Amino acid sequence: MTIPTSSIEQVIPGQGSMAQPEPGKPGKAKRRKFLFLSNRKAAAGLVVLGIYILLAIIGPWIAPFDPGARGPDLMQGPSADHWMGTTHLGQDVYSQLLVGTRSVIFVGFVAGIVATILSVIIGVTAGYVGGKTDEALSALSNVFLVIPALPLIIIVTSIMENAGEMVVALVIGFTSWSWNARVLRAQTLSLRRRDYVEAARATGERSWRVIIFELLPNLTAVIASGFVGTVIFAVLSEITLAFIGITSSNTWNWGTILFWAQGQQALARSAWWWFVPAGLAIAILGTALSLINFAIDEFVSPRLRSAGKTKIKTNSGRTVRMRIGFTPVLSNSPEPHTHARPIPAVDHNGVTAVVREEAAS
Amino acid sequence: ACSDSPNAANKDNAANGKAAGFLSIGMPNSTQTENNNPFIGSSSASNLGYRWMIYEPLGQWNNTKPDQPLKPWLASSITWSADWKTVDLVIRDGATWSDGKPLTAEDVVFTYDLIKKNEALNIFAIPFDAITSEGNKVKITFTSSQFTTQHKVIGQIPIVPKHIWSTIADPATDTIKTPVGSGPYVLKTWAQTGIILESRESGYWQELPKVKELRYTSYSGNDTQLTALASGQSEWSFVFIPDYQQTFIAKDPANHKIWAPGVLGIHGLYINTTRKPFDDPKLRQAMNMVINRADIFTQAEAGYFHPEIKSVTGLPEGAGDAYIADEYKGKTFSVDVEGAKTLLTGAGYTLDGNVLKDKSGAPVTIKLSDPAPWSDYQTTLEIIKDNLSKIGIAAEVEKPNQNVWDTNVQKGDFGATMRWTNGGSTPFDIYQTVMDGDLKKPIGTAAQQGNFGRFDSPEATAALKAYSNATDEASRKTALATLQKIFVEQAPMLPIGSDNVGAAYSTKKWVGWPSDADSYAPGQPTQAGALMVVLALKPAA
Amino acid sequence: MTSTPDAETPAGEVVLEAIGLTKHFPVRRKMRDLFSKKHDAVHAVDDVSLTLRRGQVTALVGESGSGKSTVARLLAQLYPRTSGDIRLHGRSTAVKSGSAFRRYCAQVQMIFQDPFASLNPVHTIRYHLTRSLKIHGHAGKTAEDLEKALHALLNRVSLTPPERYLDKFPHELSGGQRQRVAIARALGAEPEALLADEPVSMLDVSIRLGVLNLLRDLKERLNLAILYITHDIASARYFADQTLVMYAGRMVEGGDSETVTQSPAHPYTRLLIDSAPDPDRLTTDIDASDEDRGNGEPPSLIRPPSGCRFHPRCPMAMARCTTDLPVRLEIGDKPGHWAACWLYDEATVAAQRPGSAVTS
Amino acid sequence: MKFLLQRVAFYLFTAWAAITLNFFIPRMIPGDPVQALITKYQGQLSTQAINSLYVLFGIDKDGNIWSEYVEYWKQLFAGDLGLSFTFFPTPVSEVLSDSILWTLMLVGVTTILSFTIGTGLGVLAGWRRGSWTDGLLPVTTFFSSVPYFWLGIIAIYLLTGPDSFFPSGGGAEVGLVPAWDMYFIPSALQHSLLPAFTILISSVSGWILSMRNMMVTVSSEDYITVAHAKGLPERRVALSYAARNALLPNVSGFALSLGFIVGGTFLVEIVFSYPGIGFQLFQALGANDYPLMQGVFLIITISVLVANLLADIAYLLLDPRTRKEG
Amino acid sequence: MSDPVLEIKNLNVGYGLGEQGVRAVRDVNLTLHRGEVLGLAGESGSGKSTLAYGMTRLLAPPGVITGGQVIYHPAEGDPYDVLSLSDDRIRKFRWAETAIVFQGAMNSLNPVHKISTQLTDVLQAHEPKMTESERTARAREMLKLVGIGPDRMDAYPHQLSGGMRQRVMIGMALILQPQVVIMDEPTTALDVVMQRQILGQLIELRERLGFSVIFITHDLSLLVEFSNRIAIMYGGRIVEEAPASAIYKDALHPYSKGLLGSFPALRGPRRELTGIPGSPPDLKGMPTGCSFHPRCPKAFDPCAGNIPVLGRPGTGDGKTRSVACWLHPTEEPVG
Ligand SMILES: Nc1ncnc2c1ncn2[C@@H]1O[C@H](COP(=O)(O)OP(=O)(O)OP(=O)(O)O)[C@@H](O)[C@H]1O
Ligand SMILES: Nc1ncnc2c1ncn2[C@@H]1O[C@H](COP(=O)(O)OP(=O)(O)OP(=O)(O)O)[C@@H](O)[C@H]1O
Ligand SMILES: [Mg+2]
Ligand SMILES: [Mg+2]
Repeated sequence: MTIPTSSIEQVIPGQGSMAQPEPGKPGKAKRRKFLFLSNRKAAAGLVVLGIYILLAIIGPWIAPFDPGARGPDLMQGPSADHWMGTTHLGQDVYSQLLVGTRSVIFVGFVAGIVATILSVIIGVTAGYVGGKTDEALSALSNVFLVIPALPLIIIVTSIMENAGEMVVALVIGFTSWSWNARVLRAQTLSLRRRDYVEAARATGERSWRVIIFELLPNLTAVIASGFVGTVIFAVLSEITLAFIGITSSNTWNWGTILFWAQGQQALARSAWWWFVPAGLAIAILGTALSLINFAIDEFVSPRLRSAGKTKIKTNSGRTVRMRIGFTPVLSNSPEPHTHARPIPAVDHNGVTAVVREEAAS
Repeated sequence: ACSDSPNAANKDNAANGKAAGFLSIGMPNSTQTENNNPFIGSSSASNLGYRWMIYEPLGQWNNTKPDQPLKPWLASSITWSADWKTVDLVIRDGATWSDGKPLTAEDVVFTYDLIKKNEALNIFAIPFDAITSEGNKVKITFTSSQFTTQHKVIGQIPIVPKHIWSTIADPATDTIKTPVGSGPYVLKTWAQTGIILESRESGYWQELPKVKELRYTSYSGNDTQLTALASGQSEWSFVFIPDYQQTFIAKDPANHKIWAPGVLGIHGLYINTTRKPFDDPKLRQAMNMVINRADIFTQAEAGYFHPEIKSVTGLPEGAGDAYIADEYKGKTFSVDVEGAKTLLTGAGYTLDGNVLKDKSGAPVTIKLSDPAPWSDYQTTLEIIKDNLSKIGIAAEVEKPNQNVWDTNVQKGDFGATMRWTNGGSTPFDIYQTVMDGDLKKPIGTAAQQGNFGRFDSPEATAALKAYSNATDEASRKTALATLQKIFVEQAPMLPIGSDNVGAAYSTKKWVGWPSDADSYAPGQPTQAGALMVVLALKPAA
Repeated sequence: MTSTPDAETPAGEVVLEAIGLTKHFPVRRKMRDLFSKKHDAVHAVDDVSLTLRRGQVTALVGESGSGKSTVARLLAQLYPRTSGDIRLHGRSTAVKSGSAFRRYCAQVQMIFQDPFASLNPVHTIRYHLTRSLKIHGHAGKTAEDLEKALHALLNRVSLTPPERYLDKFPHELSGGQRQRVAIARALGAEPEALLADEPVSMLDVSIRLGVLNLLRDLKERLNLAILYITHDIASARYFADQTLVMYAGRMVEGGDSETVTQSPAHPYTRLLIDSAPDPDRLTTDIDASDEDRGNGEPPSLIRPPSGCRFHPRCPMAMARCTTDLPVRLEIGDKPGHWAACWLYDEATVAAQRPGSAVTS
Repeated sequence: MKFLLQRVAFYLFTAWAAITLNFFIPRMIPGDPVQALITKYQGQLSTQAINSLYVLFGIDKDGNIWSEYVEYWKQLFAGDLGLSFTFFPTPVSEVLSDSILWTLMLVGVTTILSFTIGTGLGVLAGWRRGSWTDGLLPVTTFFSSVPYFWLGIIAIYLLTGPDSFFPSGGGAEVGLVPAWDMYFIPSALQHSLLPAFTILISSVSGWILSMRNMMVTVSSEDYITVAHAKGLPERRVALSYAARNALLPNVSGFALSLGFIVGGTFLVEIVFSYPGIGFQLFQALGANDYPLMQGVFLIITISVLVANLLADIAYLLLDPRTRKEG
Repeated sequence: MSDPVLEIKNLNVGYGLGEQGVRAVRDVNLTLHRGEVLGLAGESGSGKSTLAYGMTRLLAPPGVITGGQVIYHPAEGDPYDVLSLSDDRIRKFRWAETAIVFQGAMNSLNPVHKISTQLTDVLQAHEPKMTESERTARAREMLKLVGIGPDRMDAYPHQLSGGMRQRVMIGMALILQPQVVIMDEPTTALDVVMQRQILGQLIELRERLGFSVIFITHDLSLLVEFSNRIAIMYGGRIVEEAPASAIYKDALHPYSKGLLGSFPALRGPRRELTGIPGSPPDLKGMPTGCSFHPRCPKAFDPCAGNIPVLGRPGTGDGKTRSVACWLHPTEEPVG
């Protein structure tokens, strides 16, 4: 796997962005929380993720067949009975996919939660406490960063007697926190110097309250992005492990489907229906999670957000492309916008003929 | 600069239209490092099988016809004593090493001495006693009967030149960069991407092969090997091909061929006989009766790979036919759910709806386990699970990883598992792996050699001893009949399929491959007998 | 708001006092220092003494980097000090955290320079103020008590009607309003001393005055002792009773605000005042080569100049200035007006001509 | 200078800790290499071989793990990584040196390509917002979310075949010996195309995205406006001002990703049966080949650390702000 | 008064369009004369920077110029509208004719290039015929002009102090000898001593080189001292424009008066400060009529209903100044 390249890390140098107020929306009482949802990427990502979560919950109930049950139709293409065809044993691929969703989502989320909690505890403590503690914790996370995660996961799962989902999730969680911890530490370091943290201290707040109530809420975007990143990594890892047959998971997940498909040479036998859906399911889930991460990035860095709107529509319906360095000129008529004309004389008490209105702004 | 490149020659060959002169052989054995030591099982020479193209044994054994005597090879005659503790060999005249030196009886004595002295090289654990020579005659004595291991002693020990090997400091760890053997081929180039052997110009004791060049490639796994086979990149391999009709044959129906003769080594479901209620032979028998071997053969083994075992004795068709006791001749497995139910109820079990309850009234459940990556075993287990449910046994399939599985099986910590037996030139190895009381270890202690199910039968143990030490055919036959009877009646392991030493090959460029009609040699390119195949190949018309 | 316990105590009582306050920030050691014993440090604040009196505003003026904020943070006990003493009501205090620190906070509160940065963007105004009240036990017992206290606080800083602001987030307020919230938060502790670190420098010209006037009003009504830190000496004249001038971590002049601004004694104060924009001066007057006022850059604080830290820039530098640290000398024009400058040591001036050691 | 020294100390510590972990973790796997070997051959190797194999591998005596650990360090300092079990008796160092070049060539070159292309496209996307480059992101994100073993297998299925230009696997044509000649190089290139393409497709999006985001962030910096105000040609503003600065954070990311080359992409090597180091690791895992596992881990650890060091140095070179005078 | 170099005619600049859009600069008319220093003052958000960036088309997205003209009178040749120049021509125009010094010098200099590079690349772009050594010589000369030793040529921006960086920017602005230099709060980040030094230098250079300056700040007292004429902005409009002394002594617009009353004076008698009540207007919901009227102490009926137009007031020195306030009825509009 390549390293997660969420741009959150890159936002750190910019720093300010996170604490910056929303420009241009003072009057609205619309809370920042809902603002996040108004991002199209976030909305799309969350909707897709929601569907997956729903399937994870109800999948096993709505699956038309027992995913492991053998059936009479072997290696059949998609049909009305078997929407995604059948395997060499006559199992229903669609049911396997549905039932497998739970395991994927479960592992992704458990690993994400474990890694996030670890990274928050380690990263924020290191960043806030500083000194020797920081050095020790940083060294720890660096060691974990250096050890290759996937091989380590493979080894550890093979040590386990019966590496079920929970074990896989925990192992992934325990081995993949270090990157986020580093990011969080850097963020905490920069936040710790912020005035409002100092101000909270100066008001007399205790350290744990400062960390939990002043620092953490401002780290939510980073934490969320780290969480999403770990979920992606965990999902891919679980699937990879299942695909190469390392995990002993007895339950279905998409990796198991791919494992069987590959073991039975599904593609060579033209049984694309066996191989393709699981891969697409992964890709769509991954895309949804990435979209959420983009949205978080944009949310964190207003510069990125406004970067989305590169084309604007004039009142007359013309679109103008924004370019840095060359501000668009809509018209160069020297006519005033407001059609204001001077009024000869006004006596201070008198009434004036009103001739002007603000042009629509 | 290109002319002195090591690749120039190879490429030129191809360019000059001599392309047809080579044979591409592939094995799905993943990456290799250069190691041409013929004694080391993990060397590239062994993994890919080319050691048998360079080094030769004294006699050639045809796995597919195990009851036939070995074909004299470097030894022109092989004579065993009646107690199978002494073998007299006459070394062939005219064989030379690829460096030109003649092959003599001294080389043979040296080779066997080498194995005797190096425990690390004695992979068959052969109990050598004395090894002597006289002229072109060699006499080897053993401390025990070698009846069941004769094919190993004679057919699977490559003879190496004394004048070279006597200078090697540690024959167990030397990688033999320039192998010198008596075989028709010499190593031309060794590269990660492929290993090329070329035919000797002269000095071989038989007619030189038609195939001028052998190109060995090690593919990362079954799927890549299959892709290479299907595309014709590989012309000869031994690999599991799911749905071979479609994925392999159909790519070139005229030339792509599969041949999978069974041998005396089987795969079956080992049952942990210490666990209740599976310590009851009746229950095991009933289980044996419901397993649908045909389904397993077609669905898990792609209809060819582990040939279906039909005889109730567990002996494979063809290779095993000669050994089946009269009592069981013609007795074959058939799925008989009703019969199994009757058997069970007769033995005190009750079928409550679709749950089988044992005598104490507890439902009968079993855990089937095998490592996840072995998809044929996994499929088999899925089918067995389904079959067992017919008689109310609830089975659960577990997929521990390979290390865990291995340890558990050896320690007896499993319910039932698909596993193989050792293979050999007689049914001895099969029955020994399953029933030998000498190999049995208490639960919790690793039984490395066999009897994983802790099958306890002094009778079988005695019969095994009697068989291997017998000095006459009749007592062997009796012992074997006893073994078969115990195996059938006690069902310590439910045989499913046999090993095969076949091949997937292409007749596009080369013909003369072994087949059912003419199974003159094993088809698997890593077997010692593969040389017989190569020597038999002729260019396609 | 509840009444300040000792509101009757006479104005002028010393609340907070700093004596010889010194803060050196260690500089990360470089390779070549590994073998030398010397530890480099930023001499951010050296030997600073000041007193904050009840009902009075003391201004601390100085250019950027002169150590003003460091003084404030030392006084707020946010940094441990290198040496010197801080006395609260005459008692020496050194607290780092825990309840002692909170007791100290209850009496000494700080307002930060940047109202945009000193309020946590994720919390409402209500949260900020409630915390301040709760920590110091002024929240009362019931929810109504709390609500009352909150209203009182906001009323005090003229954010009326309070309910319009309580549930807003900081970003929904203007800069001036935010700074008022920050002040209200400080007042929630009912402190006796307020340390205001450039409280208006980030605010718009038109609303600065409002905040300053509010602070002045609080000083008068609550009898607060206020430390007003600024780089704008004109606002010190307008707002503060006393003015202290800092240069490169040291106090160089102090006294009554009007005196310090109208008849500055120290050459640095003069430079500062001359440099301030003066609408009355005409464009044409500008003389780019104002050598007599002093030029150049502020000194390095890691290796501060010996003697008087201003001497490399001082147009009046004398030989003694380059070697001896000047002591506080009474000027004599007004009581309490002093400067740390050898120009006011008659013996020195008699021996050495002012300006004789000017380096340029 | 001091900065570097501090980093070096930090690297040494990390290396020690990682190597120690690398020593102990594989030893916790149940089973032993002999069993793994027997199991691997599923009946092709009879159980009688067990004893001879224990003797052969030299693991017939019970050792104390601590003395083994000390021994391991001694060997490490002597540059000896032990003998591999899977490829017995080839020394681990030889196994590694055989395979590392393949990995470096395939994954290394691909990573560099991916970074270069991604950065280039990212610069375009960040600079010319609102043009066709906007469509780039969703597409590449989708591809980057596809597990690349899957992509690889699909690519093999769709693009390889008897008459296809693309070989289905392997590092070069059978029989070619690695050499810098007109036979091997083109063949190696040809064989690397599909795996490289797979890695490229799934990793390029990360670079595009981070470069685009950095470009956007940098584009609104004042000095960009100043560059425009100076009337500089657009290319110069985009490259010398915006991209140059936007590149900085990405360079360290790039260096870091170089460290993940070995550990990160072994599935591609498996799918394409590419004789690289990741594939060796996979085999070592399956065979309980501790010495080889340790060797691969050592390489990974060292490469990550070296990459980190490179990142530090690159930053030092590229960003004058981190260069301290004196 | 001398000839104009830059005439801004009814310039309108906004951020975004439609519902989301705000109009930050509204119908601004302003003339810069040759050789003068024109001060632009106003509180934060009044549109000063938007005006400065807008007239050179340097406004970052989502800024748009919705109308108006910026007529530039070159030293030789016919005047032309800057806003209608093609991209290539505007690139040539920039810096050669109008240079800008921005608020933060640290942020205005590219941190990864040496200052020499940043000085010479202007020359490279605008005067391609110059040789390498000529460029370096010119850059060195400019640095000397702003009092920075040539040994600093190869320094990186972070190696210079804030004041030096700002002087480098000024030197860079003058390197092509432009007619107009726009300075957007060039000294707010500096302390007073440095501020005076730099401004002193600038004024001296202006006298020597004869360019015109638009000087933007919110510090009115600074402007009064340094500029010839001052324009006061409020809510995107110019509300008053007059010679510096006239504003100082007798500001007509109540907002100008308020601004002046917000600065404590350092010299002279301590006067009570009045300040300006209320808070700056929200550009999205501008008050009707005069945008200042909700805060104006002197607001009366017409203020709420009608927008006053900038024009010459009827009072004595009305010829040289203009104001937009209903208290001072205009005689003729400007622009
Ligand atoms: N935490 C710190 N570590 C090291 N040096 C520091 C630290 N805080 C401040 N300094 C240094 O101490 C000196 C004084 O800083 P301080 O912030 O007190 O100045 P100031 O007068 O408040 O300046 P300003 O007007 O810019 O706020 C500066 O040189 C600064 O670089
Ligand atoms: N990117 C933007 N999007 C929307 N509104 C903006 C944007 N940038 C500036 N504005 C608004 O335009 C108005 C004018 O801003 P401008 O920066 O020109 O003010 P200014 O007079 O320069 O203020 P300051 O003294 O703070 O620099 C402000 O009200 C501001 O809120
Ligand atoms: Mg400060
Ligand atoms: Mg501005």
